[in-house]
Amino acid sequence: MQKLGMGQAINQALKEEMQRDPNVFIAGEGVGVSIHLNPMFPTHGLLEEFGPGRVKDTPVSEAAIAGLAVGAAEAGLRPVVEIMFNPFFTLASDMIVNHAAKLRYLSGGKSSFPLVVRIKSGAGFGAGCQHSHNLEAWAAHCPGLKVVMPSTSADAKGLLKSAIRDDNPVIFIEHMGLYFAEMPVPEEDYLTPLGQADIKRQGRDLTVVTWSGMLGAAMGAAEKLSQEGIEMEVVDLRTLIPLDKDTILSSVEKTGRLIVMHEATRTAGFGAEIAAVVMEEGFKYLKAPLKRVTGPDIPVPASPPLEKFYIPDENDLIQAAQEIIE
Amino acid sequence: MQKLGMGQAINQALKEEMQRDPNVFIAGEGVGVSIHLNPMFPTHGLLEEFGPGRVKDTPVSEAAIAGLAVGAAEAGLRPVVEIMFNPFFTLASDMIVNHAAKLRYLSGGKSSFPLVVRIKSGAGFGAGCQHSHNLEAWAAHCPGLKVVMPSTSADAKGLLKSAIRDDNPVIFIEHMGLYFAEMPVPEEDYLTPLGQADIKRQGRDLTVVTWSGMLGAAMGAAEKLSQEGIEMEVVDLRTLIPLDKDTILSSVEKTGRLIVMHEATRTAGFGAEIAAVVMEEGFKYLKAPLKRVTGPDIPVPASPPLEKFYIPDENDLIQAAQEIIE
Amino acid sequence: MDVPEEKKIKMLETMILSRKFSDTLVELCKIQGKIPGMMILSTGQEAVGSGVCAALDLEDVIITNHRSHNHLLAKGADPNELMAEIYCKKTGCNKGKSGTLHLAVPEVNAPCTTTVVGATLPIAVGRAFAQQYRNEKTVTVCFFGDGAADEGSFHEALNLAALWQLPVIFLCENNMYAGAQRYEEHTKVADMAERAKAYNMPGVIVDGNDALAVYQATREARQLALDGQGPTLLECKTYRCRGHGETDPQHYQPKDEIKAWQNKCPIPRLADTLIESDIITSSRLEEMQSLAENIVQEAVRFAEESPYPEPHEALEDVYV
Amino acid sequence: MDVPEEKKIKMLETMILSRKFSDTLVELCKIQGKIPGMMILSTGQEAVGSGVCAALDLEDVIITNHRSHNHLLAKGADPNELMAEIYCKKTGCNKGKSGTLHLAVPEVNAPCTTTVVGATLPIAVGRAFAQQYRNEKTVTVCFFGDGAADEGSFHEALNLAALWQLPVIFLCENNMYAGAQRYEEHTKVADMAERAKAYNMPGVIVDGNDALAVYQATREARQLALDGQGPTLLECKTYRCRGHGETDPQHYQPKDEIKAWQNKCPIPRLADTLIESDIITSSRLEEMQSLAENIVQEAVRFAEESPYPEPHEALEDVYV
Ligand SMILES: Cc1ncc(C[n+]2csc(CCOP(=O)(O)OP(=O)(O)O)c2C)c(N)n1
Ligand SMILES: Cc1ncc(C[n+]2csc(CCOP(=O)(O)OP(=O)(O)O)c2C)c(N)n1
Ligand SMILES: [Mg+2]
Ligand SMILES: [Mg+2]
Repeated sequence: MQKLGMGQAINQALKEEMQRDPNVFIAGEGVGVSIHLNPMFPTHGLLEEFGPGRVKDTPVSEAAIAGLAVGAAEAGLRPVVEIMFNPFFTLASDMIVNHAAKLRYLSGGKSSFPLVVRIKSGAGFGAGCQHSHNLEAWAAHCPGLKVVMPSTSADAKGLLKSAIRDDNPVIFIEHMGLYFAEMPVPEEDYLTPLGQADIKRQGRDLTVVTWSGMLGAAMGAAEKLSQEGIEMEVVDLRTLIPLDKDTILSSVEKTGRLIVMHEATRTAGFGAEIAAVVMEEGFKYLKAPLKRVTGPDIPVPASPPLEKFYIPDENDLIQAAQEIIE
Repeated sequence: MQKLGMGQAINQALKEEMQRDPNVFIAGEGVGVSIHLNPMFPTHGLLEEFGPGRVKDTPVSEAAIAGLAVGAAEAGLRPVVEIMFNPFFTLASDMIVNHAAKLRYLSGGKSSFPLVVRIKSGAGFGAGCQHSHNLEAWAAHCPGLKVVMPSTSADAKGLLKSAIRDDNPVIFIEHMGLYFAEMPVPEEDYLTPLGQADIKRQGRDLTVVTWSGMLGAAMGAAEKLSQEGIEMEVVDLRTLIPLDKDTILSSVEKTGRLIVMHEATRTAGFGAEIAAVVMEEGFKYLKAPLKRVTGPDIPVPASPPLEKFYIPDENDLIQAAQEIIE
Repeated sequence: MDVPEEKKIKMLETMILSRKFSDTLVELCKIQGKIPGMMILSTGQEAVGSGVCAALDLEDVIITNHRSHNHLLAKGADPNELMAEIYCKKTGCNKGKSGTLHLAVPEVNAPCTTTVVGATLPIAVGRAFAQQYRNEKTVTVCFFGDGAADEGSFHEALNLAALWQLPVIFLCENNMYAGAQRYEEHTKVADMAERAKAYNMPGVIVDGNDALAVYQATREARQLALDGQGPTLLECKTYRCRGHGETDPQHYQPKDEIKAWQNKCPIPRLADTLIESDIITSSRLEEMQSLAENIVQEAVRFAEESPYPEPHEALEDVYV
Repeated sequence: MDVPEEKKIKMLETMILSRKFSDTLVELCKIQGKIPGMMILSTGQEAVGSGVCAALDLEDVIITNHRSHNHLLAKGADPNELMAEIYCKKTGCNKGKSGTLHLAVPEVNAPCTTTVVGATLPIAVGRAFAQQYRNEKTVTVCFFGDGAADEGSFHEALNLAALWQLPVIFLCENNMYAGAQRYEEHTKVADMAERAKAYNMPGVIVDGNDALAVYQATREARQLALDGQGPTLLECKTYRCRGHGETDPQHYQPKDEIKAWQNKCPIPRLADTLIESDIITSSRLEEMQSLAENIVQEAVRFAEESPYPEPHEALEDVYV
């Protein structure tokens, strides 16, 4: 099987969907001509293949980029637009939250908005808090949006293709750290359904629910815990909205113990939602209180030791697992 | 004691703070000359009292309004700016989230940003989802911000005065439904500290944690439940950030049962955070799983029966209370 | 360019209908509990929507804002369904989800109405992009107020539309007020059309109380757009004769200013022109008026008799 | 207006220092793991920051963006603390919280640096508002690029500043690129200064590689601002001689274009003028260069020898 970084997998998904459906186009800052000549990046080479009519470099204008998607989607096109870094979601948020998410409802179901907003995210680049700020919880709090956050290249390809074919607005958040980790990706055209979590590792002693950039740490921790005789089940959420409660709840039913791990800051992060759902619907399964392993409630600092302190890692998870098992 | 609607109480707080400190000014759309000639509104009469130098009507430019606050606060002024309706927070969100909240951190603590952003919120006006969308969970997810949501006129006055004197950026969210409910407000100059929840009613059988527009429903429900012999403790959060965990946890320790009630949509709402905190730190007190009584995961619809369906009410809470007690 | 007679008549008809519609709403919304939400009308501004929409084909698209009733009626929206939606009834064009403020009528290519000031512009850019992408021979008209022209979205949208030469007309309905703010209190630029220069786009000023002038300017901008010459910023100068909404006491609008503009009312102005040039007779005018009266009466009856949506319908239409 | 000799010398000094600082960073950031984050330099654009800041008093404020090093050095920021912050060390001006991108130096009235493109403008409006509110005899200069001039925040900020006649200079550093996009690919307007018309504000174009011209234009705009005549949009035309950041291969920038602009380098240009007009000798120039060399060497040494912050310090400085 081919081995691809997540950027390449996304590239393949974009390419296949653009070949398949002439209504698909991409737009954003540097999606055509880029300051990166790097084939690991998601939109590399698409301009050459599809031309400037379908690969639209835009000015630095996030509201216009998102509005472009809203208007074009209403007309039946399938825009896939890019917001360069997650903190700039703010600048596009009126168009996404008040329009992409709500206009269908406001039309009484007459119009639909089949658009995808791809957002690069994730700390770990020393770029600081105006480039690194995980805001998936914002999107997840807005009915009308779907929210996808893949953690493997194969999932990214299949999920993005599903997102593009979905008739609803989808926020598709990519952790940049995963662009450079090569992983197996099926060659063929396949769809990974939105709304289905994936058990990336079976376990009987406790469950960790995670997504996006944290999967690697979770898998690493699971490996090490296994050596101590603790078997951790790793649930990769993949899509936050729609939320696959069933998979989470059955896992917790089995293990009786739950940790949620995400890179975003703790308070009012999406981990809280998982906690609430499990509390409401799986309380009786719980043998111990849930724990959250998350970024602390601070902006992401630039300096390497500080940034490392910020990003939750294998050790944090192992420690939480040991505590919860006791 | 004087009886004031929340708008009037806010008006009094603004007036007192502007009289006290010449660095305090207010700005926003219609904060001076307004389309409302209504003394129940928060900025009524301030232009006449303080003049156009300190009461600044701005163009319809939310990013500029928030940027005005950020820049002026850095210089040592104490701006109190208004975002007309909560959904327009999106348009100001880059300035608030990436700047007001982060620039102090980015400066290594050299600069500070003593500003207040007042936001009108709340459903119930038939205005639909582009005017009614409760986004407190967004602000609560951004370290660097404090988030205040009063539910009584007296608290509003004391909390706004504290917010204005606080050296951090404070998001102060006002439920418009409370503007018209007259409640006792002490005449004198007093401060209600940020970060302290208030037990609005004592009870031993279960706890409801709520804030802002939902307090009325909670108190009403508590009254009715009491007639059935169920004593519900009503914790009015007042400030979401900093979160007063102690008050919540001691109440849950006492009652063993918890409901969180808010008007915002359910998924990834701030109720989830309360659930997570109690799960993490008060699991052993819980005799039953927590419940959330919230708006459903839909945009706020305009039509009266639909909007009524959206807004959580006394009956929803009573039902949840009865279920949780069983 | 000569305005075809049937277009002139059409404009007059839709203006009269819009006015009758608004005047009826003025009365209805005084009745407590009858019509939920804010009531935002365009009394006195009808030459804009009617002039613009007469210049468009059905396939042309409009994106409109909080002050939309005249635009939508002129574009051909069904008055019954509009009124029922304004009443928040189940039979409304948006099943009561929208109410008066976000009326969406995709059937007449008025698919998105937004009350977020300035938000019409980026959406219109997207809609016009689709027209260009598919090589359609149609344009998009984007309505917005003078206040909206101060929002950042205005700037981003005009820059992008000019850059890509999109077939869009940015229609600034300058009614001299944004909420309680007079034009001079929210910007220093003398004419909003001047802002076109910032994007190297044509900027045109037109008397917004002259339906014929609005029609002609729209036709010209439309032709430019269809010829691949990109967008135009078209500023229609008019006046908000009523308050921002119906609860606004207009305390900040000088009485004599209102009076002066009421005297410039676009409806008698067009009617007189048509009568003087023998396009219609004054009895035809009366017929138009009573026809409009009937349509609006019928719309009110339809709305009144329609049921509210069932509460649980609130859960529908969020996702496809 | 004549430029005082000491100002001319000052400009040359800060330009030479900035260039040395940048050239050193070019080399340092090639060494894996030495300097975290992106490395964004203003090589070839030094006449802008140096010309502007020479025209300002210490009390005047600058708000700057991702390409800030030259602006900050010219404003008088301590090179040691800047370098240490770029190295993300504890002794950096922001204790390692900022790194290279958001350097804040309130001591020299450069209190906010933001990498959100376009975000400098609304903040500068707020800062200038405070100056007006307190009747200070100072101005705020807001730096931003040509790309930033397409953001909505540009528009809102300029409109508000013009409306309130705030003492702010909007300094557009037009280096012909925004990321990989050439100027003509991101806007249709020939000159960004043209956009001033949209706000009824003076718009001025200046040769951004001529420090003296930049100085003079800044002085004039500053005087207008101090006289209560409000903001100016000042466009400095220059060129980004290196990539957007140091990992950018510049594949989209024509080689001969880069070459041609390197030949217009502002530093020899000013040096030659000063030598020709006998303000400095060529040996003084050499002294300046070796002084700059020493300062930068010392800054590197300081940064290298400084410790990183302790991990738990990440928790500090969020709230007062
Ligand atoms: C983003 C945003 N800010 C504020 C408002 C509140 N608001 C509604 S209409 C309006 C004035 C708009 O003025 P203008 O654009 O001139 O349109 P007009 O009402 O005059 O037709 C304001 C401020 C809003 N709806 N959206
Ligand atoms: C809001 C936002 N969008 C995108 C980016 C990514 N980005 C950083 S610099 C840049 C180009 C800016 O160009 P310009 O304003 O001309 O400044 P220059 O880099 O040329 O100095 C972009 C797109 C950003 N930092 N902020
Ligand atoms: Mg107006
Ligand atoms: Mg540039």
